[in-house]
Amino acid sequence: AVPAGTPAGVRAMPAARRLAKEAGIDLGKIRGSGPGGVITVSDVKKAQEERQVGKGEAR
Amino acid sequence: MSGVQGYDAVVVGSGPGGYVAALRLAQLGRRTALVERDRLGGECTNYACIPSKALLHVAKIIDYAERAAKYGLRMRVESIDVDALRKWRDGVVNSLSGGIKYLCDNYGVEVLQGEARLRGGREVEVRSSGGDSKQLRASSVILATGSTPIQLRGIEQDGELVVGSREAMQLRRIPGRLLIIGGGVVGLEAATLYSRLGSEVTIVEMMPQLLPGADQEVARYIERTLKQRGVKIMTNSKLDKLEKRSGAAVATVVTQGGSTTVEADEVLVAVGRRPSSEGLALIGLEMDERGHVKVDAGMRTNVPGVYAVGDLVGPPYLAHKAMKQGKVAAENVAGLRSEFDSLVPSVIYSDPEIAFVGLTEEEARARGQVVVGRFPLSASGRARTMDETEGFVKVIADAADGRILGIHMVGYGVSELAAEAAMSMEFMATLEDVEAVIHPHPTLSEALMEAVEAARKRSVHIFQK
Amino acid sequence: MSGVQGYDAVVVGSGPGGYVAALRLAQLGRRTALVERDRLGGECTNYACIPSKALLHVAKIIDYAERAAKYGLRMRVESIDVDALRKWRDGVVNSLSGGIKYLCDNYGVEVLQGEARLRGGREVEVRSSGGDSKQLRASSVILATGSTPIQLRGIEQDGELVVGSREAMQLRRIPGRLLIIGGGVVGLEAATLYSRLGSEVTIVEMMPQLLPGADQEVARYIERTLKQRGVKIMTNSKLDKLEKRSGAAVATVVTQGGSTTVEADEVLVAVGRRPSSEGLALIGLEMDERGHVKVDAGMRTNVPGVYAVGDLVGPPYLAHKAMKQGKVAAENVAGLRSEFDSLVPSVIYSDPEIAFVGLTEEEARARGQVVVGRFPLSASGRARTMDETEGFVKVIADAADGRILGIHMVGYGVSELAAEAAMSMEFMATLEDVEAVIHPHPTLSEALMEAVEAARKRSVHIFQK
Ligand SMILES: Cc1cc2nc3c(=O)[nH]c(=O)nc-3n(C[C@H](O)[C@H](O)[C@H](O)COP(=O)(O)OP(=O)(O)OC[C@H]3O[C@@H](n4cnc5c(N)ncnc54)[C@H](O)[C@@H]3O)c2cc1C
Ligand SMILES: Cc1cc2nc3c(=O)[nH]c(=O)nc-3n(C[C@H](O)[C@H](O)[C@H](O)COP(=O)(O)OP(=O)(O)OC[C@H]3O[C@@H](n4cnc5c(N)ncnc54)[C@H](O)[C@@H]3O)c2cc1C
Repeated sequence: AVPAGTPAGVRAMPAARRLAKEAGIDLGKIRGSGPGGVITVSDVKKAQEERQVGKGEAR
Repeated sequence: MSGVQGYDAVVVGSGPGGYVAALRLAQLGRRTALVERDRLGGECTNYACIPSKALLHVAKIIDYAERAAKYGLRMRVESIDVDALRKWRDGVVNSLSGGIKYLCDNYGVEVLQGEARLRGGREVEVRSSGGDSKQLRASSVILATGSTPIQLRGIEQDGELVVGSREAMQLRRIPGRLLIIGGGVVGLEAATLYSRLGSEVTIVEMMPQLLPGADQEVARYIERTLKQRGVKIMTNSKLDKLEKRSGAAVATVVTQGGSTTVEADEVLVAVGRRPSSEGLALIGLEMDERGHVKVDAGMRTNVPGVYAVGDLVGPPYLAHKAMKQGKVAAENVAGLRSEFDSLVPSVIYSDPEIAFVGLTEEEARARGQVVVGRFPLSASGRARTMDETEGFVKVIADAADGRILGIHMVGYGVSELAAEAAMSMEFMATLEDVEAVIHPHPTLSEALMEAVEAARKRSVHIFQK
Repeated sequence: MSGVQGYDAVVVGSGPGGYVAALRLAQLGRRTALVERDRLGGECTNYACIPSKALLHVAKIIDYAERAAKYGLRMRVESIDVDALRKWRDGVVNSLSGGIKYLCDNYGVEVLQGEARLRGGREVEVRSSGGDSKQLRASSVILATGSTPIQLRGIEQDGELVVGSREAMQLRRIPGRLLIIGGGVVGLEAATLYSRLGSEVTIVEMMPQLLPGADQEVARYIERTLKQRGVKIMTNSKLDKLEKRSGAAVATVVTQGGSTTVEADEVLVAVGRRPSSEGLALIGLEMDERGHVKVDAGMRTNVPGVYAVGDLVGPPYLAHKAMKQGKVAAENVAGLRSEFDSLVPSVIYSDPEIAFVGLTEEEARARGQVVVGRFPLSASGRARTMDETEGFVKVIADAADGRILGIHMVGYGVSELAAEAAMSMEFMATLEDVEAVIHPHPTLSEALMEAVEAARKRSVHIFQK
């Protein structure tokens, strides 16, 4: 059923939940751009890119 | 003349825009008056949305009956008692108009019967049919005066031989031959209704397609289907002249090929509507060139304290758009922050029905790379069990990120799928998001999911290479 | 005996779980065999979902006809030709079963007719009715053997006087008096169907409510409605004894008050189903105490390479759940990552229909503070235009953050609202989110929006203090 595994209070679309789970991204740390702050898959993709950029800079 | 009465808000016009605004205002504790010169509920409840759907429902029952032999039901429509049908129709309309009165009474909205005239920003004069008049003063005024049918130049509507949508939906009689000028929503619903009731129907449409502005594939599909059912359709055609000859109308129609005459026992003029905004310029309201009152996202006009909603402020001319705008205006009047920024789905109760939301395929392709998924209702189990296999669902999405851009449907029952389509877009859903939603079996709604899967080349219920 | 044939995957059972798994496998380029001992499409297409809905559609047409006088349609159902009805029903079933064959052929799924037996993890023996057998070997096996009806101890089903759901949905005849044991989904659909066809129907249910497990308010509503339509309903009641006396059945039913006898010309036993998992323990599959094969979210059993989906793995016993699980299993077999984690909406085609998703009001209240919004269909304009005003939509949300926890509906057409309800929950919507979606007017789907507004005490179409 829905949000097993989604942190309490976090709302995310199905595709966003799947991608976050696969990429090991914590939905609780993403700000959603969908209605009422729902996290969309593009929000997760953006977080994924930022994380990669962040890693690059750290190196 | 009685003294000036003060209100927090006065709403002019009790159609879906106005009555909803007034009720929401009362819910928010505002002292509210609702002024209506005709019947509570406006065009929609009394002459348009509701009576048309009631009559179309009965027309559909005739269709079921006519096909029932196929299922082993020996049944016959012996006759149609137009008086009884009209009486039932009236009952439905009256109960809903009465329901609005009940809600106004209970929520404490004061209903004033009469013609409202704005005198300066927030003063409203109400003149009853009896001739006496009242002066109202309010902190805010919401205008919801709706729209009226466009008349064709040089064609007199006598309400008998040449009629408008109101008369058509009153069902005064079933004409032998009905000529419909205009292949928009009203024309298609009237064609569906009267052809079912036994009229020979001809539609004349000026543009190259029915439902100008709608997705072309949808428009072509409904054109073909109506033709198969015996409705004559002339697109790229224009009514040139209308003569009365011994009780019948003789129309001269100019087509691409030349000019033809069409004889009819009734002519329905359904060429569109225009805003009921006469006199509003007097108080300094800004309007567009077609007479729509200009508003911002909060439904505010340029005159402080004056709001406008519904058909009056522009297309789409749809009741649910008017209702939403009525709520937004009321909330802003009451000091809440509210904006009208939702997608407006369209629903047309032809048979098969039509429903859509978002961009057409043409519009979407003009903007960028898209993927398109189609699912025919002939492949739907639910459609088969109801012997209603005409039509399809089409989903258009952004090729790059899968965001849904538009959903277009033709078919039995698709009116009830429009809310889900609108919800998916309101949530900015991607194809994958919708695919994740389990759609119950067997339902027509599965076709929406299958079209979404088809756009990803993975519908299992149609063969895709 | 022919030689061993190798596949990427062998799917056992061609119901919604199995055929969908096989087609998805083929779409993903896997060499796939689908084994079926009976008809393609499984229980659902051939004996359950599809024939029941086809018959119920025709039953609904009878209802329309019987009420049509009210709308001025003089129409009569002169007779029901059961042979013709059955023939049409067969046509619908055959076309859909044939459609699955078409899809298998085109996608390249090899359909093998016969009884499959697992011999060790990934070896499958297929024995045709003719007696010859084939050996298959596959990297992966998907089990989708479905379920079979539970028989009542000591009650012999002769297929004539005492029947199961298959016979009931075959419509061999219209019994004068039909006794239905079990007030679940199958019982309610059969009661709706046969009472419309003219049978006198009695339902005996052991539990205190119909549809055990469903929201109590919904269960009570459908009980009351069916009773008003003349269906006799005995809850808290148990069939104790069934005797045959001169062609009729005499049932002794133990109720709370004591014991009664019910006479019937046909008895339908619809007391639930159990997984078709005989013999699977032999290959070491773990099962629960009721015989369901245990699976993880990827539909993997404890035996490597063996997957299971559908009724076989546990409730809810619903076709769309089986289909989704079939896709998930197929995707995992093909090396994609896929999980079954969606909400499963329920749909029941009684009249009025029932649809729900998420927590019942009782379940939700047991977990925390909730708000509940209800909207009666008598206040729906669309319902009025169709003269179908029975029922309601109920929305349950978290009182703290407005998250929707459950949606329960009874009423005409609510089956088509279930997908939107499921979508709202799958998208983790709050009341406010759903309210922002414009629902077209006039549709039944508006009732869902109004119930959402009612939960926030701001539906304008009902009076709320
Ligand atoms: C045949 C037909 C079928 C339709 N079917 C549908 C449908 O199925 N779904 C849908 O969404 N839309 C439908 N529409 C469109 C829908 O009717 C309109 O969009 C809707 O009525 C607009 O609502 P409104 O509140 O803006 O104004 P209206 O409903 O037009 O109401 C305006 C009201 O204001 C009153 N008024 C005007 N001026 C004054 C004044 N000076 N003083 C006092 N009162 C005044 C009028 O008497 C009227 O009652 C249909 C239209 C037609 C013609
Ligand atoms: C009267 C009735 C009405 C219903 N209506 C609905 C409805 O409207 N909506 C809904 O969602 N659900 C409905 N259901 C439930 C639905 O039918 C089941 O949930 C669904 O069929 C389960 O699908 P499945 O793939 O698990 O198995 P099934 O459909 O049961 O298919 C299993 C198949 O496997 C075959 N099989 C089994 N063992 C072997 C073997 N050893 N070798 C070869 N083949 C084998 C069987 O012959 C069968 O064809 C209804 C059920 C009934 C009884």
